Amino acid sequence: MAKVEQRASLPKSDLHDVLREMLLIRRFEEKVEERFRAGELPGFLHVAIGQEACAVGVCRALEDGDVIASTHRAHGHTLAKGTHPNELMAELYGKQEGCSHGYGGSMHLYDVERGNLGANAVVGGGLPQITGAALAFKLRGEPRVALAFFGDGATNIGTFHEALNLAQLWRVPAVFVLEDNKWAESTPESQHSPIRDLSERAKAFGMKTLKADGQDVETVYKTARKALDQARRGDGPVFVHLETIRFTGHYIGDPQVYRDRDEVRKLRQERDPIELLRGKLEVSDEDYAALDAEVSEIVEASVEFAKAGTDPAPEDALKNIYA
Amino acid sequence: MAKVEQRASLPKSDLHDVLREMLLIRRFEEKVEERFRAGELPGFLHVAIGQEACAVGVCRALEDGDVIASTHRAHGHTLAKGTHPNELMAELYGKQEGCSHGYGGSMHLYDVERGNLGANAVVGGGLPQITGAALAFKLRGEPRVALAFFGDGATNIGTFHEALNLAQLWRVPAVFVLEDNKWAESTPESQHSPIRDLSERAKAFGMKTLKADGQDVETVYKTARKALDQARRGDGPVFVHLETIRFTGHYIGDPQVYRDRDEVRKLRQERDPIELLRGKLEVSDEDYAALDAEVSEIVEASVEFAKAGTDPAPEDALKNIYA
Amino acid sequence: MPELTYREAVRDALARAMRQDDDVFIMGEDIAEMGGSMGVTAGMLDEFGPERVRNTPISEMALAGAAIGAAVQGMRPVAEIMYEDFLTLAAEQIVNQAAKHRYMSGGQVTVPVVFRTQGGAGWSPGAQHAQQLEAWFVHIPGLKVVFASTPEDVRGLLWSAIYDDNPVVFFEHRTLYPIKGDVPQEIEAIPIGKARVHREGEDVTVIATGRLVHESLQAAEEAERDGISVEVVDPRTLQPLDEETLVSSVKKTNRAVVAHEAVTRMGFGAEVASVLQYQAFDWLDAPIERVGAKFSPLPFAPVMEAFVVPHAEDVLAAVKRTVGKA
Amino acid sequence: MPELTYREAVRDALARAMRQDDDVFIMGEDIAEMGGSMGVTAGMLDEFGPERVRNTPISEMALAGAAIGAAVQGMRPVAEIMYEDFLTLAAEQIVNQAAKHRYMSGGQVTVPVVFRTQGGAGWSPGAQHAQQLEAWFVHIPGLKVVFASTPEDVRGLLWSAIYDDNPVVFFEHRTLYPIKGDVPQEIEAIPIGKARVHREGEDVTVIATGRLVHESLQAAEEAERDGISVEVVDPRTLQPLDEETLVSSVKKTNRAVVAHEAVTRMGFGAEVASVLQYQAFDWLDAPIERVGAKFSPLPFAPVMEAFVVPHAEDVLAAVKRTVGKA
Ligand SMILES: Cc1ncc(C[n+]2csc(CCOP(=O)(O)OP(=O)(O)O)c2C)c(N)n1
Ligand SMILES: Cc1ncc(C[n+]2csc(CCOP(=O)(O)OP(=O)(O)O)c2C)c(N)n1
Ligand SMILES: [Mg+2]
Ligand SMILES: [Mg+2]
Repeated sequence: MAKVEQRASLPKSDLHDVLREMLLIRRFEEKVEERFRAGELPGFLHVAIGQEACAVGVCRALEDGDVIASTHRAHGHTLAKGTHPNELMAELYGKQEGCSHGYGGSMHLYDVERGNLGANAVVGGGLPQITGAALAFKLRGEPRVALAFFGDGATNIGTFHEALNLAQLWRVPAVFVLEDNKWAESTPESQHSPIRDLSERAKAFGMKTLKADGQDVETVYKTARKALDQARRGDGPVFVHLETIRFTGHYIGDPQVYRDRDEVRKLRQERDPIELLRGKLEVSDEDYAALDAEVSEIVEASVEFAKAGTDPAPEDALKNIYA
Repeated sequence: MAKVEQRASLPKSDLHDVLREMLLIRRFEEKVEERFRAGELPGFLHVAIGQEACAVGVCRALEDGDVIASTHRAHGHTLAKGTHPNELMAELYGKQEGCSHGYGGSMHLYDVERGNLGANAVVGGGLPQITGAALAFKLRGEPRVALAFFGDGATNIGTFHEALNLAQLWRVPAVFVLEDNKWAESTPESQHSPIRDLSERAKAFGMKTLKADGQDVETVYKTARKALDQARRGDGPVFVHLETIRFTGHYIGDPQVYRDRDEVRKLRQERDPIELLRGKLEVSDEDYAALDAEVSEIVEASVEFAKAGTDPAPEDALKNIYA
Repeated sequence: MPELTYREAVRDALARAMRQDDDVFIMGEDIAEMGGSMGVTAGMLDEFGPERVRNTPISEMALAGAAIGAAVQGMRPVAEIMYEDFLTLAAEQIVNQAAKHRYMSGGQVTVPVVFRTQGGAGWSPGAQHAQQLEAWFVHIPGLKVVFASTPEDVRGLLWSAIYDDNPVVFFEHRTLYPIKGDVPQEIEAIPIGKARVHREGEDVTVIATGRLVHESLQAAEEAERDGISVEVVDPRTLQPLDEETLVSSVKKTNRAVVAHEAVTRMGFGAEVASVLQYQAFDWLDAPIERVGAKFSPLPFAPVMEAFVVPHAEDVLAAVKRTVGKA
Repeated sequence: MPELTYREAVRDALARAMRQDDDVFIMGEDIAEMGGSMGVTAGMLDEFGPERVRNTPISEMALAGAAIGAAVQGMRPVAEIMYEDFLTLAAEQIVNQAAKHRYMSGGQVTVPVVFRTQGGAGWSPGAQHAQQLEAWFVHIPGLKVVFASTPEDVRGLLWSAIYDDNPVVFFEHRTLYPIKGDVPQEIEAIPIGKARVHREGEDVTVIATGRLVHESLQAAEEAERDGISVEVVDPRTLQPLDEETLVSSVKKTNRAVVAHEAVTRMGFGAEVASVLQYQAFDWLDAPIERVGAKFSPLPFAPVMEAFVVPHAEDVLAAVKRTVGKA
């Protein structure tokens, strides 16, 4: 997951790397589902299968020093921002070696060294803090950008509106990335928003908006780059609207009684971001199998790593409460 | 303050009544300022001098059974919605005869019988409740509308966005009236909103918006009527954007160090809603003086009434906590 | 006597009220097709339709406020806040609006709204999905606060809450949803403000709420083996508080333990202990013990989580301390 | 020793920190040109400019969150919430975010933010502008909570709060702004977690916060005329709590009164009483008295308002009860 050089679009060699990264996330998420079902993983888990291009395309576009805030659906963002699968898996197993040292869990993944300020289990909770981080960058004259991920459901909560308003008013270097998968848990967009184009909500603050197909990682990358450039230049925050698809349930185990299975199947066949890129790159079956084997091994190794990790001592619970 | 018949615009005879009502509010507010400065009124007081046309124009357009929620700047709304000046003044003096029986005060004026669900001292606090009242009307199939007043400052708080979103999503019979006086306390609109046309914030929810000159009471009336008609018809909520002017400080006693005095003086000269209507109706100086004397007497009497009112017993504080 | 789970008991109260009364409706995030994140309202959409089983967008403030607004118009809405942690988002409406309208209007307004919510540790949800915040609402005059621990209680108390003319914050505990218990054939209102003595005893009174009621009953059994006779009382409603039952129990046993899952510091147990030391001062033979979560956010890793929140053994240890057998 | 008002003392701490440290800045509604609704930040815009004295829109949630976000990046923001009542709007960010980031990240994140706020009755603001909500935040691990009662304390404690690496909720009381007191020439940090003994006494300990410190000192003088010697202690920081000072005072006097303006039920006094009865059980000669607001929202009419909140006479009456002279 090396950082690419800064440019407006990705060369083909990088795209192979991108494919690998997306596949790694996919296999990681599938493994998480499997291990959860096997009863090995505690807590509440949300995978981002189908949304890999958003995480990878956006995070590739970031520069060192940029920071992100993530959501309850955080594994992809976390891997894409550079956390090693071992550390992520270890966290899901509640181990000291985890990226939050066992204190956080799936909904609270942090990796501050790599600019991941934390996943947030409160919908919208991270947004004003991204405004604030960007404010700090602006006050100190640092050429850094703060970026928040969030879902379509999050555009209904007051926090979202307040955070965007403040960011635009103060013209801080922030980017707000909507991963619009058209669902908030079981609630379809038509039941949670009276408008069909959620970009309108950012325009209401005069914020520049960019829209992109969230299944096309190249487009995502280019769009994010553009947004980050504007923000970094000091031209104010940008709202990036990515249309994407949640291929699975809201949480692992969700029976999805509310959703048309055929439609999901069809979307999976036609709009899989990994398959789309693979087709574009014309990766042979053989090469793909080799890639798959490679990332699957990394994922498998992460499980081994996690299982061999150290359980915190019970009393460790009383550490890290205060600085 | 008799209710007019339902029609799209006001006949001249009604306009005289409207003038009288606006002047009554003006004199009432001036009296409140005077009595506050004399040390007679406890608490925290905000007058609406300059904004009389908004209160009167909108409330005239309401029908029996409609309900309103007001703000910290509530005297005008309360009078326009039919509360007798005596009851309002008595409340400001903390008397049992007051419209909230001495429990509420200036920022918590209620008159439920007349459809006033209460002033609210929390900016934005009343808005979701208006959505909820309108929902009740819709669920019960009643041809009633719920209407919220609020200021430009209130359009920044999450509550506002959540309440409008819900109202539009559910297409409830609600009307949201923005009294845009361009100030939130000492903060000019340019310092609290990145956009210049606050209607955009309602459009972001797909809500129908109507804009009007809030100093022209006829226009206000017609606009409110239109909004109420649409809401009552079941065509969903409407956002009414009234541009208005706060002629005084934010609160009584505000030295307004942040504001250009000459500009205020000019606005007062040119844009006084009462003077504008008086000019339009060509009221002679004599008639105007008579009108003024009449309303001033009512206001004076309200002070007498209030002062002669009954102080609650201390232990009354423990009543009305639970039903 | 039919047997219901705690989950079914909640649903039964909601459904019966909705059947008998058009003014009652429910609203919340994902309560319709999905039946709520805990499955409490499963099936209700089919029976009552989307107007009365209203999915809301993610906007806790507006959904709480809309429920209040509808209640003021005479409806009896039951609004679900998916996790107690999100009460922090609706607090303004509950605390400044629902609790105070009646008062500020000098008695003109009635606000018959229920805010149902749930929380609780024991399944590693992490720090933002399992707080126990009931104490906050006990501090707010104008609200009633209920926290039921059994299927019978949760059904009868929810019924009372729905028909109460005041705003009620109604706490459920996630780990209790599957527990079973007998309930009367016909629904019976359980009065708000009456504690329940779950078990009589002579030596120590344990006053417990929510999950800790069950932990305390278990601790009581274990204590009995050591010859300690424990009375277990569940206040059930935290506001109003049935001080009389609590105090008279302690006057009998002369010792008290207060147990809840919430953080001990400034938790509901502090209020109970303060009331008891005041009203039963001369009867107390030992300091009142408080059992609650340690002073920490909830950690994710199961071993740490289990360490932070209290269990039967913590109640037992406290019981033993009060009788000097620690 | 210069004399400052409580208001000036707050301003002095802010201004000195901003002069010495570029990372410190203040934000809040109307804090710039207007100097805040209580005039606390008057004149600061001129000295520090609008980037560091930031007016915000009316959006308590975002302003709290933005302060947190900037703090995580190493700034030391002081965010003003105009009235405590509006903490209900920022509660999510303070409680779920600021308080828990460090913990949930396993120690990676530091959140050196201060939330200044004020409230208090005595001027008929009505029910939504004078609540005292400090107890809520004492219940939340990860936060520190300060409530200072004198110019010297408020300055030294605010200084400590600004330089503390944890989120601090800092309560001021509206009616204290004009009171005057001596402060050291050079600013001295007052450690968070140390109570202050305002007055030594032998018969009863009164533990008071905020405005009630002054009422209690007055009550103590009146009690003295009746031959009752009262010790008055101000914890000053409610979280962490200096239990040692409180407990050792009560072990000396054998009687305790806890006094604050907040509603008694579930107020901070409940926690103090619980700690005292536990740690000083064998020393207590009388039940611990709690003095606080009656169980009611704040009414508007001055006579009712005065009835609801406690005054020196209420403290005095409680003191007398503890010594059996009621
Ligand atoms: C404030 C808040 N309310 C409710 C929830 C419960 N919840 C968790 S995820 C979710 C849906 C979020 O939808 P969206 O923002 O579209 O993200 P997605 O799950 O689609 O990635 C809800 C309601 C929450 N975590 N926070
Ligand atoms: C949530 C909240 N934050 C802050 C305040 C303090 N406050 C009272 S009025 C006001 C300004 C309101 O501005 P606007 O909405 O434009 O109404 P106007 O005063 O102009 O009528 C503020 C900040 C409040 N009452 N509620
Ligand atoms: Mg979504
Ligand atoms: Mg305004």
